Amino acid sequence: MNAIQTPVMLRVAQKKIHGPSFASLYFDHSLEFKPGQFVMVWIPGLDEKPYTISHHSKTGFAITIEAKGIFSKKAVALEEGDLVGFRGPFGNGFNILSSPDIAVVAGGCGMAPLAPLVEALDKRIVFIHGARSKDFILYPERFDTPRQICTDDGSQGHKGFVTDLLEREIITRKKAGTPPLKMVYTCGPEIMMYKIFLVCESFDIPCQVSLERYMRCGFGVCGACVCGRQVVCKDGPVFDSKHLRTMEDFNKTALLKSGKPVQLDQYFSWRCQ
Amino acid sequence: MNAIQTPVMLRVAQKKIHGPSFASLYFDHSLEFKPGQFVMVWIPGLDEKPYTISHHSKTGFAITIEAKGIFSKKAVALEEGDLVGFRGPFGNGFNILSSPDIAVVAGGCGMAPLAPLVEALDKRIVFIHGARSKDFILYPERFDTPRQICTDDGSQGHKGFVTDLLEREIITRKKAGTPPLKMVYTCGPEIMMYKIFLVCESFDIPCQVSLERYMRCGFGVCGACVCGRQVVCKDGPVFDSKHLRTMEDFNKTALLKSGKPVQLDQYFSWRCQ
Amino acid sequence: MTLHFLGKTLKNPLVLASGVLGNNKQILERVHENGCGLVTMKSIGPAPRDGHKNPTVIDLGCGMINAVGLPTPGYAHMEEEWQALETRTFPLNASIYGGSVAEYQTVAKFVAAKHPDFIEINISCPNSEQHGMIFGVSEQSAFDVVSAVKQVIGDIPLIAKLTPQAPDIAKIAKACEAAGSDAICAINTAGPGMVIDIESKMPILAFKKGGLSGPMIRPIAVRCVYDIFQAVSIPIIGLGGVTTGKDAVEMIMAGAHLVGIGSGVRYRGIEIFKKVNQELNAWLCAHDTTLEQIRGAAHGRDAVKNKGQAQ
Amino acid sequence: MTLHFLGKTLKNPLVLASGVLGNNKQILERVHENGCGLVTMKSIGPAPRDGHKNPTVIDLGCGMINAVGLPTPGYAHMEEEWQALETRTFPLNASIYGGSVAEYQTVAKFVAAKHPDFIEINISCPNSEQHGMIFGVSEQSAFDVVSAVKQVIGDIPLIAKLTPQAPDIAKIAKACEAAGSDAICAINTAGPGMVIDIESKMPILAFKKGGLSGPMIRPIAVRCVYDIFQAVSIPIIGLGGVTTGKDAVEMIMAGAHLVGIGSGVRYRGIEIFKKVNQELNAWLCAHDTTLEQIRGAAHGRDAVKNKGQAQ
Ligand SMILES: Cc1cc2nc3c(=O)[nH]c(=O)nc-3n(C[C@H](O)[C@H](O)[C@H](O)COP(=O)(O)OP(=O)(O)OC[C@H]3O[C@@H](n4cnc5c(N)ncnc54)[C@H](O)[C@@H]3O)c2cc1C
Ligand SMILES: Cc1cc2nc3c(=O)[nH]c(=O)nc-3n(C[C@H](O)[C@H](O)[C@H](O)COP(=O)(O)OP(=O)(O)OC[C@H]3O[C@@H](n4cnc5c(N)ncnc54)[C@H](O)[C@@H]3O)c2cc1C
Ligand SMILES: Cc1cc2nc3c(=O)[nH]c(=O)nc-3n(C[C@H](O)[C@H](O)[C@H](O)COP(=O)(O)O)c2cc1C
Ligand SMILES: Cc1cc2nc3c(=O)[nH]c(=O)nc-3n(C[C@H](O)[C@H](O)[C@H](O)COP(=O)(O)O)c2cc1C
Ligand code: FES
Ligand code: FES
Repeated sequence: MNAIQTPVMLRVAQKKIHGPSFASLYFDHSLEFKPGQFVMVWIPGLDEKPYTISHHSKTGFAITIEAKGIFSKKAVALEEGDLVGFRGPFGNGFNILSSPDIAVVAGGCGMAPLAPLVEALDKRIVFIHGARSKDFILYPERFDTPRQICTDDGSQGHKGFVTDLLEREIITRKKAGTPPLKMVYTCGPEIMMYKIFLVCESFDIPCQVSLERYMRCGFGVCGACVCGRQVVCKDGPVFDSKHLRTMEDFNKTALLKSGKPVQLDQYFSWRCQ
Repeated sequence: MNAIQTPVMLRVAQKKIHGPSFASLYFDHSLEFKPGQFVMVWIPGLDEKPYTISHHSKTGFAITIEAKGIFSKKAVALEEGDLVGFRGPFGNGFNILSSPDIAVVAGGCGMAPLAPLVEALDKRIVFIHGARSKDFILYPERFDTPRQICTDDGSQGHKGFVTDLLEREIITRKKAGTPPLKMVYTCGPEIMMYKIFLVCESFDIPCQVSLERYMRCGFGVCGACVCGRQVVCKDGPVFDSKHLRTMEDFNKTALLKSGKPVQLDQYFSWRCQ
Repeated sequence: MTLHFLGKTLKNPLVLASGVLGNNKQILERVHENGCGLVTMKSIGPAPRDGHKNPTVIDLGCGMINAVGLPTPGYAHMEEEWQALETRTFPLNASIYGGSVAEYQTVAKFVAAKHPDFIEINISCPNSEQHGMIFGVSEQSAFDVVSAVKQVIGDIPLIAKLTPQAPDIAKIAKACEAAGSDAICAINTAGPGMVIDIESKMPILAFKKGGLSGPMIRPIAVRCVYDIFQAVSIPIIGLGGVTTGKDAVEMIMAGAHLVGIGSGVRYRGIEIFKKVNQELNAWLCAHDTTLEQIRGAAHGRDAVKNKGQAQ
Repeated sequence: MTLHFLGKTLKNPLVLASGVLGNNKQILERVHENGCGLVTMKSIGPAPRDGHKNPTVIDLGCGMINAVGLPTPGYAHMEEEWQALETRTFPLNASIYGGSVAEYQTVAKFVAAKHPDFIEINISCPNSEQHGMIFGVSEQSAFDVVSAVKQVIGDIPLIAKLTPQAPDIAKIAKACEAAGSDAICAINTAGPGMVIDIESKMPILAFKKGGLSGPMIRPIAVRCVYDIFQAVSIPIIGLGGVTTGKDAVEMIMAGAHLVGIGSGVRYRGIEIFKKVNQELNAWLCAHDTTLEQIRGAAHGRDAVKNKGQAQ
């Protein structure tokens, strides 16, 4: 347990704005880290929320935030030099396979946990990224690994869903007799991840998804983040097919702050009020 | 700080009775240890007192107790299999010199801390042991190092004091032109140690003595054991000439359990009431 | 290690503390499967409540501080959960709270109709009728709330959960016993405490103050259980800082019938229940003794024997 | 870092806690030389007392538990010590206790005639007039003892040392202030706690229960200082679990004027005072700020500004 337990306060070393609603905040602090792990980000006087580590080096790290509600809007409005508190990293991270026969499928801000993963994987993997439109495509210049883009409005790449591209890839491989995908990693809206999971199941391909739930402690005690039998902050946030198959609440319910389980659409609409 | 903090309970593995009033209790437990260090010995329901480690090996240790008051009488009456609690080892221990030109001077039960020291020193040292009478000579068979004995009643060895033997040794060396003593280690009644200290001072020989004061914590917090500016349990129990010179209370006063400073004779008589 | 507690059979003496993981049936079931004899739900309150903003729970290394703020869907808004729990295969302790005696009663009556195996009342909450004073620090308040709840829960055994902030916890326990409580659970979090971040100059918890739990409060919990054991005849769930089998033995020697674990989940995972059971059994075995024989042993043999009569 | 405290000059804001090493002039002097601004004597009582049998002080790793039992030669049997202290070259805080208001008064009057720089009254002792209840848990008892002592000590500043066992420590502090206390020292040990040795089935402390101190009680101490700061205008000695310069900063931000250290001596030696001073200064320097500027900072800027008037 090398994670930070009482918040360590760090100053924003650099801020990069991505398109209309994303920003990355960089911090000069070395963290032990596995792609997929998250930190609890504290803005004193406001609140504390979980964010994935989206960039990681020996000397620093960054988080990437999509401005949605009160907290995230305040977070993207932080300036260089502002103090932010961190606990973590928490959670299990992705189980990393070294093979070119892998797909990474990102939806919107779901790119954040996947970016350090892509950098850790073989350069020949299949890398799919979907977004609302061209402006919302995170890290356009970041990767050596080529990326297939799709947008809801067709403003860049394929017009349509990431699942289309993933299915096409799987079928193409089947037809060509090239090795099938050994793993699909995905993060994005839960409905998207669920569809990816179904596609993978139908083709017998294992997948790993990164879930999001309301969190308090971040270390598996308070129960705020439970999803069925799983404790998202501790057992997850990354879960593999084996777990997903038994998680009744996956793509169905999530607990509100009060502990009340609600349908996912209600959970997300309520949160972003 | 590898010392045991909350008492570890050990069973008496073996008990050896020495003469009319001493017993050694052996325990099968490995302790980190420097000769001169002590442990706090707890007899549940009775009390807890400091005792020097008198035997030490990789797998076990022993303490040697002189039956005096309530606690020590109960301690020497313990049987094999009885449970005793230990905290420690505490204190600084002797600063060990490797040279044959060293004297070790033990008085009575003061042999206890010196025995493991003698075993760690050169076999050619000068080793002097004084006791009331023949029966009170601790560990008659224990040492490879030859020992000069003196008794108060002359029942064995020289009739008289250890200081006589020490002075004789120092003067003999002077006359013979052999190397002078580099260090005198001593433990016994405080008046004896004080006299040894004076002898050493007059011949410019450094010495180390092991003091005894009433103790509570054993680790330098409660202040029960202070002797002038020194905290006996933490800075001592072994003190060298440099410290002894500035310790006004050496051979003068000690604190009672209440914290009241009294003359040493009063301290000891009150204790052994 | 099966044992009986207030007429129910438990597979072992370990209890999941309220507020730790007890948020839905599936996770309660998992905790039970992982070796916990009795699982407690997160405290259920009279009305929906979000609890405090984060940070709410911080690990301090030798324990943690929390001010979660009693989030609850509200007793009347948990229909699906109650339905799911009907088919449970494990004993269930339902923890409840309120801001007034009437609220405790309302929640307790409703919850009793859902047939939990036990009802635990968390009396560490501010008593709105007495200007925010905590129910559990006054004998009268404790007596009032326990008797009121007892009236409306039929034959479901009642457990009163006490706070170490009481000036004399043994007196509160006696008041609860007199009011009809079937058991005592001790202790809730200690303190309260505060941790300040010196860079931002702000208390770290959004609520500023929070309750202390975990290893650092074990001496307080053991003392409370010890005091309560001398004061009452009803059984005690000893809770506070337990993380090992030896800690459980200590709690039992202080007088506990059952041993609760909350923060320990942080330090040894959900498997802590399995591990503590193993360690506890190994210890009993090595010492050729039983739970019954060591219960209250720290009070001396006679104290234990005379306990019943001494009241 | 010289500063003024109740009309006296201290070389820095660190205070040696009562009961830690304060047994004679020479050791007090050594603590002062090692960087302590104000040294406190071990609490002096009305009559000679041996205190409890051992074990009396046990290190639990993240703090310690003690039941030393207030040993004292008795105020009237310390003539040599008083004489020695007359020629002291360091500021001295004399801690006293009693079992009744009259006893406090008797001890205080006698001690005042020995001219310590401050008199600290330890009101965490059982009040014999009120059936063993602790003076410091009742506003009335606290008021009574402080006023009585204040009457007999002339112009020697009075410090009331409070216990965290008070249900509302801020109220006790207010009562002390109203009674004429010149400062508050918070906190005495927390709990009480108990640690049982499971092999012998005995509480480890001979007195069975003991007070908790050291790092594990820091959150409680910080909370108490925070609460007291909001309730009173007199300065506070913040004490409990401090072992580093950052801990001292935290205490000062909670509202402390001076910062006490007791158990910390266990963890970093007598040199802890030097070290904490260095760390505190380094922190202030790195943050380009002063003690005055950070005092009470955790209450927010306005809270500190309005403090005086708000009473
Ligand atoms: C493991 C993990 C990793 C994440 N990584 C990222 C990331 O890399 N980038 C990113 O942008 N986001 C990430 N998130 C989401 C992030 O934590 C926030 O939820 C998101 O930024 C929106 O927060 P908000 O407060 O701005 O908006 P909202 O969620 O709309 O918040 C509005 C209000 O609703 C409350 N609220 C929020 N959630 C709940 C809830 N479940 N129940 C009850 N009340 C609620 C809040 O207290 C707030 O006052 C991650 C979440 C998790 C769990
Ligand atoms: C560092 C150190 C090492 C020691 N090593 C050994 C050793 O190896 N072997 C050995 O035999 N002894 C050793 N002693 C002495 C030992 O700790 C006991 O003091 C000794 O055994 C006598 O204890 P007693 O309780 O039997 O008798 P007494 O000391 O006569 O005790 C009688 C009563 O007086 C009380 N009392 C004792 N001392 C004081 C005091 N200073 N003030 C007030 N009340 C007091 C006790 O509580 C007891 O109830 C050592 C002492 C120290 C400090
Ligand atoms: C995060 C957290 C939430 C808690 N919530 C509740 C609660 O809702 N009701 C309750 O009675 N106790 C609650 N408690 C207190 C625990 O049940 C338990 O009494 C306390 O933590 C001491 O046990 P421990 O040291 O094993 O954690 C909570 C404790 C923690 C750490
Ligand atoms: C061994 C010991 C003895 C103590 N004796 C006294 C005492 O005589 N009078 C008093 O007011 N406080 C006494 N205290 C309490 C301390 O002064 C202090 O308030 C408490 O330990 C918290 O501070 P700390 O965490 O820095 O130790 C004692 C504490 C310890 C550990
Ligand atoms: S956030 Fe507390 S258990 Fe997951
Ligand atoms: S015995 Fe406590 S300071 Fe030495």
